[in-house]
Amino acid sequence: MLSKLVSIETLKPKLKEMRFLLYLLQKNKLTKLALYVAVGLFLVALLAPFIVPYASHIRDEANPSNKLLPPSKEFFFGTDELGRDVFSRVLYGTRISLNTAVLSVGLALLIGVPLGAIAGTIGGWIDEVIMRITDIFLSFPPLLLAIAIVSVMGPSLQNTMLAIALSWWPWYTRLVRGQAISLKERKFIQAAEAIGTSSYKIIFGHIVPNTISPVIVQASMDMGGVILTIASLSFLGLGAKAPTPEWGLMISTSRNYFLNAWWYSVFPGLAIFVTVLVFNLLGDGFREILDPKTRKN
Amino acid sequence: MRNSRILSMVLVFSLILTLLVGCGTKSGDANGGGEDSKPKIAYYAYNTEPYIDLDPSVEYSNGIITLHNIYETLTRYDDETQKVEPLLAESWEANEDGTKWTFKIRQDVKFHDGALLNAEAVKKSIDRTIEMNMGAAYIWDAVKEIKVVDEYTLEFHLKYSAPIDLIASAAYAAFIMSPNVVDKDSGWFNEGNEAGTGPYMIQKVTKGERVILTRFDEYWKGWKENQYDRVVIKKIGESTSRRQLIEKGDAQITASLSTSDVNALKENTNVNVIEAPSWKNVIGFFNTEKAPLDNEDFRKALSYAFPYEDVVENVRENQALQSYGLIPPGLWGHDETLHQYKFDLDKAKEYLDKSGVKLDELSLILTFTSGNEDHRNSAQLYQVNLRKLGIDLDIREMNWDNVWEKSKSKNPQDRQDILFMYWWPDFPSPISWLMSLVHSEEAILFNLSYIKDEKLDQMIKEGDQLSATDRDKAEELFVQVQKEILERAYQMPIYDDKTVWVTTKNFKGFKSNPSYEGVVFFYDTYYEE
Amino acid sequence: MKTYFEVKNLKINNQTFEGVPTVLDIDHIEIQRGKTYGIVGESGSGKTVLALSILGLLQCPPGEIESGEIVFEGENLLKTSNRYMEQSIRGKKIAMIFQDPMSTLNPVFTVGYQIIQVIRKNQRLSEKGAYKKAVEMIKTVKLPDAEDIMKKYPHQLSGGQRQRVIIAMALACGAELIIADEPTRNLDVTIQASILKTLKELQKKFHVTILFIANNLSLVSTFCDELAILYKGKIIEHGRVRDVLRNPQHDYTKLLIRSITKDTLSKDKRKESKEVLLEVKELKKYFPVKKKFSKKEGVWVKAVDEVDLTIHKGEVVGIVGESGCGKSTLVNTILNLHQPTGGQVIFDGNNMFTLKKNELRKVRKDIQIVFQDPYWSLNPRWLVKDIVAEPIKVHRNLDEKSLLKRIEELLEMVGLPKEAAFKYPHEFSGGQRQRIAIARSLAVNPKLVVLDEPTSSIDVLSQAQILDLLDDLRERLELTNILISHDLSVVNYMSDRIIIMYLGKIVEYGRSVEVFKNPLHPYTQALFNSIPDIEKEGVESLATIEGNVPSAINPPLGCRFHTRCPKVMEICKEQLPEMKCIENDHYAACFLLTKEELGKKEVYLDINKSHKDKS
Amino acid sequence: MGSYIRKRLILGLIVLLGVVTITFTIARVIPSDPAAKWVGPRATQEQIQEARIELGLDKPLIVQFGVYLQNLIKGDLGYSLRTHQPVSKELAAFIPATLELVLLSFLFAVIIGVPLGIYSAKKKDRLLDHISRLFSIGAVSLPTFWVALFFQLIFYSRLGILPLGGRLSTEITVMFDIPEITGMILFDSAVTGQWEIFKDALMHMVLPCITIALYPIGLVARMTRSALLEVLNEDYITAARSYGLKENKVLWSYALKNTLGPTAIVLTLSLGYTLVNTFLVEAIYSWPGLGNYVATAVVTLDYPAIMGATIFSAICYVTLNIVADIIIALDPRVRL
Repeated sequence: MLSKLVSIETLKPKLKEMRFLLYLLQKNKLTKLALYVAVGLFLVALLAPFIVPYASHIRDEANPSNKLLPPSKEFFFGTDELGRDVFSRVLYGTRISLNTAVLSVGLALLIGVPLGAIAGTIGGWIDEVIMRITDIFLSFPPLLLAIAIVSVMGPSLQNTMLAIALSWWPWYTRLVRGQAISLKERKFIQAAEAIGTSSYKIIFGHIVPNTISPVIVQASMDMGGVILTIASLSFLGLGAKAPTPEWGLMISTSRNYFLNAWWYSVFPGLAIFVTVLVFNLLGDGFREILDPKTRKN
Repeated sequence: MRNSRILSMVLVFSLILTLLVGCGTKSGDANGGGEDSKPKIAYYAYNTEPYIDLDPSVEYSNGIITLHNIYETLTRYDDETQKVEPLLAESWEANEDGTKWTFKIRQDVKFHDGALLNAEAVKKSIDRTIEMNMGAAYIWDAVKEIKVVDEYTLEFHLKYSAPIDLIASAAYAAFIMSPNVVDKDSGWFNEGNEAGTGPYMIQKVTKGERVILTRFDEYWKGWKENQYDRVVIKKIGESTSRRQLIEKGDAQITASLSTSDVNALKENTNVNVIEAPSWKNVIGFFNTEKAPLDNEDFRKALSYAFPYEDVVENVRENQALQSYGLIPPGLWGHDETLHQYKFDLDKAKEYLDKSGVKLDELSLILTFTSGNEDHRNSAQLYQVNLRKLGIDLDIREMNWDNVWEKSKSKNPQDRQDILFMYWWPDFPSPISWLMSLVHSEEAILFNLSYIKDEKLDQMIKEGDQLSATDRDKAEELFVQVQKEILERAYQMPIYDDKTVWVTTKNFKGFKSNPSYEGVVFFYDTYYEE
Repeated sequence: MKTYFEVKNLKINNQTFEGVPTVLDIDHIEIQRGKTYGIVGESGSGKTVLALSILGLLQCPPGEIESGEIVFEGENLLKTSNRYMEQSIRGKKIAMIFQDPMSTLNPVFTVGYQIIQVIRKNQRLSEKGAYKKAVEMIKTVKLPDAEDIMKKYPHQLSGGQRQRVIIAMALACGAELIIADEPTRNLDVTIQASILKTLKELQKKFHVTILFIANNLSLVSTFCDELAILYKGKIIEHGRVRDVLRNPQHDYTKLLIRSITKDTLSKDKRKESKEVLLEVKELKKYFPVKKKFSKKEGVWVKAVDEVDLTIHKGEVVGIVGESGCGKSTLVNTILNLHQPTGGQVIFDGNNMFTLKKNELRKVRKDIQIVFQDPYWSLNPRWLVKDIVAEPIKVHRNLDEKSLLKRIEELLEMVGLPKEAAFKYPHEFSGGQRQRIAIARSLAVNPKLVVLDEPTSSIDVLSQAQILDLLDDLRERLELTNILISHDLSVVNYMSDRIIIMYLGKIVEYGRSVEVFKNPLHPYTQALFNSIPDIEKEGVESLATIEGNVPSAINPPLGCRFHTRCPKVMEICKEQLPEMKCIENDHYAACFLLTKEELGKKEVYLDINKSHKDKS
Repeated sequence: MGSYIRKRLILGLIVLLGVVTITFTIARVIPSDPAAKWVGPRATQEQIQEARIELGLDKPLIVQFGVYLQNLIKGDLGYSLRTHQPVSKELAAFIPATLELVLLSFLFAVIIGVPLGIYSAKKKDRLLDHISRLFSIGAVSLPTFWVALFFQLIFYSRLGILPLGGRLSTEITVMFDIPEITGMILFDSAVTGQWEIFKDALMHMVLPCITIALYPIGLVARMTRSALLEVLNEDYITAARSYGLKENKVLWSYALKNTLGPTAIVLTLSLGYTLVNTFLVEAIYSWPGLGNYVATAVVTLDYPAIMGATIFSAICYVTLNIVADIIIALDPRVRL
């Protein structure tokens, strides 16, 4: 009884909020489109092993005699240097890229958000120390830090993820810290302090949940950048390894066949472009929808 | 008002750009014309830096493509005749047991700084290299002492018998330089200074990018018409870029193109595609100290599972040949009667069963140097086929240092299972393979199958001694060694690479020499419509 | 005679996601040249929409003008082009004074530059001429050192000064109709009074008409000739000020008038207890002045400086003062939310500053606080039940079921339905939210509840209800209250005793009846008299205190008020006056309050007349 | 102001110290023996040991770090393990090429990105705005390395109007004595008045610059737009309009100055991005710059070179941040 009450009653305001967001989304056609495509991409990523025409071409099969065939009914995007279906590999690449990007951003959030909340809420020397550390990490050009880390730990997707997370978390720390500082001035934090709520509870019960929406906006905007960075690292030979159908790696490999087999470079490149574009549009749209400043109008 | 100003700024800017682009077209056209007053330029589009170290005693890398045009060696190896030809040395002879070599030095050869070549200069050059003991200096290891007999006669006294004529023709560490510069340090050379006897002098070097050479008018062989006045060697990293340059006629010669680019260029009537033998071959090393690769039958199974034909035909586009043993064609010690493993999964299965190795979840680690397309593709094809046997191949593409570091791990279990590596000789002798890759080592260096076979060691040692005095006997021993290796499946010779050169039609006189990897002897080339 | 300004059948809609509600629906407003016309309305009633649409600055969309006319000097402004508005109306004929003087001035340009820009746009003057004109205008609005002000950036000026600059700007271009949209909203009452006076004077001098928009009926009635009441987008009543006040027709107007003329509660029933609950001794709270990257030693903001006070069980003590006087800091320090710089706070026998962490927690249970703005004091992401339960979870261990029961009990206690437990704060009105905040403060049966401006951000109508609820709860639960407010009527209504603070110090305290009847300190007197109320006619009746509140970084030596005190004496500048008991339990700190001077009390009551214009 | 800059510099130094510490640590956990690398594959154990002593690798880590710091202050970044040349000397040889590219791209970003952002904000929600937003978001979504490949194909191979790569055409390098003042050919040739070289160098920069500039153009345009829109929402803009100030005046003078801070941050940020983006395209355009150098260093695990390049980039970043902070500090709102 009680739990039922809870669920229905809690849902209501959320539904209203959702309706409002949907309305804003409706108005922002580009974002809406991007959202559809993004959902589509996630679906593709999820179902990739089942929907690609040649699942065995991901890693189990190679037909060198079919190599570098141009696009045809059989192979929509043509074949690569080992006669594998580029279409299947590009589709499957969605899974790789999204998976890696989500994990990297997630890891960065996991490091960045608590640190930012702690720094912003507690302040003092803890803040000073945390912020100096973020400064240090921020003064590495992101790609270079990743290069340094990967060149030590050896190239692999896991290390790429780690490297990206390590170069990305300071942004979240900064963001959340700023939010925390302004939230700290809000009376409900003071109220909680007056009540005697522990700092742990204040940080993770009050501060962190209230920084969610800007963090989500930032994270969705970062998705694009992260996917691009993964592709760049793979392109430099510091990310995914063959036969993983990672887009950056595919382009890197395709370089040698670029003049003969345009399809081999074009499609993975387009895949990167579309995916990154969709996430950037989405992030941009989310920011506009969720930002109270733009909401005003 | 204000915004229109900015708009016009943008417009003007784009206008300037278009203008510049327009001008560019014209100058590009002029370039192709080739007026008489202009010097003839040979442009070599090279896949990596034209040099790492300009010190001829030190450089142990691609820099020889530059240095061989500036400096010369006492002898030069001719792969067609399989003979050592005179260069700065006119003639030489060895004593019976090959421990004392006497060289007659060519007269009237001038260094770029004006000094004259003589025995003293040769002694000083080689002594410098030996003393610095950098790079490939080890090739002179047998030398006990170099004695100047007279102005143009020189004696090498050896600790043990060694083929000094071959060694003197080495691609590395055998350059002769002016006595005036032997006491300069590497820094001096790397500032773009040199004093060789070669046909070209450095005009300008830009580290990591390009080398510009200009001809040395007093070169001892003299100059003919239509030879090139200037040589530009420039790093062009991308295969497609090099191909585009040669297609457009901007570059005269290039190599190391991707197989597909070579294939495409074969159709192009404006360029020559020259397929020449190289002494570079790819060898798969099995870790014989680690289970299950310590099992000979298992290794044979692995040898039969490699898709040699597919790799040669499709990965290398026939720009390679499946190896017979370790020694590539064009070099003594190569023998086509040696056994070739053929791709045969049934046989592989047979040997696998025979080996008794349990396959559950067996995953083998394959390492090779990152960035190598051919290794990568071969590895992927190998992976596909091994999977059919129920073996998983874990492909690890790593920096050479990491590959090597892993292969030298103290515990054999920490090392890779299989390793792909290129090998080519420092001087034209099969000993380079056998001594380095097969002979047992105290500390792991290049024997990456970790072979410890006293019988083989014995044979290699013996062959090495004989190679200075009785090359036929030596060759026989070396073939025997290879036979043994194949029988025990210690190593898996995969293919012998061909070098594919692409030149413009008007670039004549070029001859590939596998002994000098990547080197274009520009003196031999000339321009002809 | 043609009507000077008229709004006819104006209907404005606002597009939102739930439809296109009408935000403004005005049948008729008419303003005569030279008059002051006031519009009273709460926030959200459509005041600002009206102001912006007059100037053609309403953003469309989401705004949408459905029908109607705005006729200015016979011309329908809604029909003219933006270009025409830009060139001939805005600034030249009609100018606006906005509510927040900080955000109205561009922060990156000097004041002078901005005034000159406006002047040059609207009058054909040379750079030099414009400069002279600007200086002149600054002088006109009674700002000292006009040339100096010209060179300053907005942030270097105080709120009052900035608002004067804006008035100067509005008048500089020769506008004849000034729309003043809550021009004194964020200013202290004493500053407000002087701004209003200046505005009135200038109105006469420049013969301008003023459309005065505010949410405060007292303010509008004091300032204007005519007024209209705007309620949910409609004008529900309008007419001459006196007529409307004396004879309100609409229920809303009646309520509005009642709410600001509230009497004091009958406090006779309250038992006077001699039991001390809270004792504050020489409490100091200094904040270090933090420059970026460096703490300069010894530079402190003395927010609270040696304050003593005693609070008895069961009483309500009001603390009054303008912003920056230290009242909030005082309370926060008492609650140990700030680390004190010095002094003692003894609560219920415990010295708050020497308690250990967990002991302090226990004591905290007995002191709760209700904050000013119920929107920001409730975590928007939490359900009401979680908000109310927070103190219980911290201090007690209840199982889920009894917790929920307790929450429902509390919600009922503050007059909210049980179902409220499963809603989010933003679904409630301001008044309801404040009830939630009150429920939370009562959750752990505190002894002392601090009320920090409990009604200031609630609409007028709910204010009285909240106050009554608070009084009711106080009685039922035997609470003791500290009430902080700048609204004297609220304090008067609720409290037994009252404390007046100025610049970190208490200047006067006593029973509220006494203090209100007979304020002793010059500051108290000025403060009381600067507050507009509907009994006062015309801004002339307001008292003003010139000058700005000095910085608390370097508070003036001697009496803190001496820089602005109209009756300042030499001694005031050198010595700190002691707190003296003047009558029974009525204390004040002023040198004037000697036995001899007491006889001539009336003198200070009338400080207005004796006050010399210092600007 | 002076003391602010001084403090900011000190803070920057602290950050740099952190960067050096991290790079040093990273370099020391690389699983390869620098001494063995130094002497080459054929070296004996004694030679390696000698090299270890020569390179100071036999000393405890903390001492090595101290020595490294000491040398760093003198501008000595150690020796490249691959080429045996001083890293600082090598960097000095490679940096100008990259710097030239970065600066010109940055110029592109400013003169295209800023006006684009302004127009977009001005025409909010109109066609021009949509186009420009799509362009700017598209520009930051393109994989630069991919764009580079296609640019080459189109402009060199197909159209033949722009050079393939490199800094100068072969003919020019052979025929002319390229002036070396700053190492930035455009600048050097302009100063010495060698317009033939200037033109040739400029032609070679067009493709790489556009490729690299795409990202910052998009970034700058987006950020300028949103910063400007935010400002245009402010009360003082409404106020300025209410005083009858002209729309253009409001936009170009009143609003724009307020966006200086955020724009400055974005510009410096984009400069940093540009620097790193060069790493991706230098190889493709055969551009002999820092990116190429780092790429080779990474492949050969030449850690002193990697460290040197990292520290150099970090110095650039920190300096840029300081510059941005100072620009922001010029805003009268910020009280120092």
